[in-house]
Amino acid sequence: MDDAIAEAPTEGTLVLDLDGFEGPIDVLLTLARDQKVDLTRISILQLTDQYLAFVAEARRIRLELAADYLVMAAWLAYLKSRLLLPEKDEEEPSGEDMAQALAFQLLRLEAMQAAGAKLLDRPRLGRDVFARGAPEGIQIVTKSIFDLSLYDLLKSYTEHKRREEFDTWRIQPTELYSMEDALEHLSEMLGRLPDWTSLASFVPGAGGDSLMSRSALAAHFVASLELTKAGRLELKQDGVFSPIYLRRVRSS
Amino acid sequence: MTPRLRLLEAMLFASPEPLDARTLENRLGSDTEVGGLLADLAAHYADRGINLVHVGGRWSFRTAPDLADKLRVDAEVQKKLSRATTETLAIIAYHQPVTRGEIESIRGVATSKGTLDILMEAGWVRPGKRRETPGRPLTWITTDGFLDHFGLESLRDLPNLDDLKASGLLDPRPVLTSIAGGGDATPAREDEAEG
Amino acid sequence: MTPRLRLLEAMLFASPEPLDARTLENRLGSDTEVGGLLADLAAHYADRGINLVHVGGRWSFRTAPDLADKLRVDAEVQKKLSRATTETLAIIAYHQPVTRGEIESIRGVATSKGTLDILMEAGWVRPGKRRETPGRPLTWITTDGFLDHFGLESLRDLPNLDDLKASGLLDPRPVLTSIAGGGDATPAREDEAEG
Repeated sequence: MDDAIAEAPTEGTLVLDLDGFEGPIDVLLTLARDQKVDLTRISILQLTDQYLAFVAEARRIRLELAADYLVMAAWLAYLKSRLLLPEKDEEEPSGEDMAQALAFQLLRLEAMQAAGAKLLDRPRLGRDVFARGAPEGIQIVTKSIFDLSLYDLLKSYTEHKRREEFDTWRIQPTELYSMEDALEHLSEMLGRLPDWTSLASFVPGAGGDSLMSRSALAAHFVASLELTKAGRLELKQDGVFSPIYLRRVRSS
Repeated sequence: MTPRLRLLEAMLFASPEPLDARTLENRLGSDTEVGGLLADLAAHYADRGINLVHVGGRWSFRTAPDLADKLRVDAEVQKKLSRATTETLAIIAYHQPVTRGEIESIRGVATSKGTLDILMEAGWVRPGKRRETPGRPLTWITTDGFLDHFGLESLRDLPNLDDLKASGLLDPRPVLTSIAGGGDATPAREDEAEG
Repeated sequence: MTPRLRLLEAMLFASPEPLDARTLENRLGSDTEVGGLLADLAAHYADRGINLVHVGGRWSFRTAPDLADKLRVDAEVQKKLSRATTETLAIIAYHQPVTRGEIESIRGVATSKGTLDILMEAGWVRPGKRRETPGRPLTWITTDGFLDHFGLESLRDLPNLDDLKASGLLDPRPVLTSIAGGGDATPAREDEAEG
């Protein structure tokens, strides 16, 4: 990135202005241009030295270099070592290949920079050439052709019918004895309790097998637990499945 | 063609509004006899598809007035109908004559403004008689164009509900899995109450 | 001047957008040899202050480019494109369809915000198809507006296109494990291999 700004160095002579660069390849390209030779014959070795010097200088004057610049420096240092040391016969690309690839990148970026400049130099609409200032416009009369088959039409109707058939299906509210009702009922009866009384005797319609009476029993049982927890009621049961008795807590 | 005439032509062409002689003169150089140049230019374009016209003391290019109605381009656009529009058409077809209120009550949703317009534009529905009920609402019926488009001899050829069932389009079996799912919950709650 | 030529002239003149031959043909009648008429019209205007130009496969009247200096006074000053934006535009134009990753590998830097969106806002580039490679990255291509703005008849008329092709600089050659721009990992891996 070109965000590394050249802060005016307090000491030192060389002012590096990174502001003008578009990344490390761009720096390399600028350095290469300074060699004033055909880019295809550029000395990558020489270029590498120049770039490393550039980075060293930037660091010396404590210029904060973006990571890309340092990565490139590391890569070039590696390339340099590959170019200088005798090549081992390996699968890896040779130093020569790497140098060539770098040269290609430089050439390609330069070509794109030149192409961009050429494009911008062309007579441009709205700057150099102008369209008609006040076009009357051509009236475009659009005629719509609607795309609908008989099948689509029938399908739509049947889908509608199907939805309609089940549209009014409503779940009937279930009749259940609520716990709120049971609580109210029990609380009301509490005052009239002389002594242990069976739970079943409070339940309206107890013993019945209807959903309503079963739910009433359940609701009263839960309500009695609730009241016991609240300290208003005592519960007892003599054995498993035997009747449950309850009585009011006597205020001591 | 002189350089000045070329520039004059380009200026008049590019300007978003008509230009008066003085503005043109300022641009071309005060020694220019703009009047003569404008006359030349107007003469050149007199018989062309574009004319140089002088309106309200200012000059401007305009297309030749006699071409006005030819400057229309007819374009055909294929349009797909929305589900709502298709359903509305189907309901009109099967329930006609039907008022907008009835369509809405059958569909269970309000009919948006554009729906009937689109069907009218397609030439498939048209207003019928008013219903002799309070408010005298307009009814909607299908057109001959509707029959043509769908290849029907008459409205009687529209498949009825039995036909639709027989063809499998209207499947009589309920396929509402959501209700089955919801139904499981109720017995479960009862079981809890029991225990 | 034939009636057809007049109408053709008027249509091109009236349209706010360049028109393609087919639209013109539809209007003039399918038996018309529009190509010939357009050539006649272009020839008539070749030396005038207005030219008939062919951009992106469509035709339009434009002021003559050599009058640029004299007309520019009126034109609003256009924002200068940054170097990054110019490079990116060139890369998209010459390498299209091209992914963002490829643009970055050619430029050797990450694409900053305000590059592609500026080009899109200018109406010069737009997303193309996704590349069918892992990650299905979006590609970028230029628009007709790009051709129109830069006065190019087609992409084949891009400056120096043939030279660039011949030199292999437009080949989608993968640069040795992309040296920079997303290639951060590569040198590191090579270092490891070495160590």
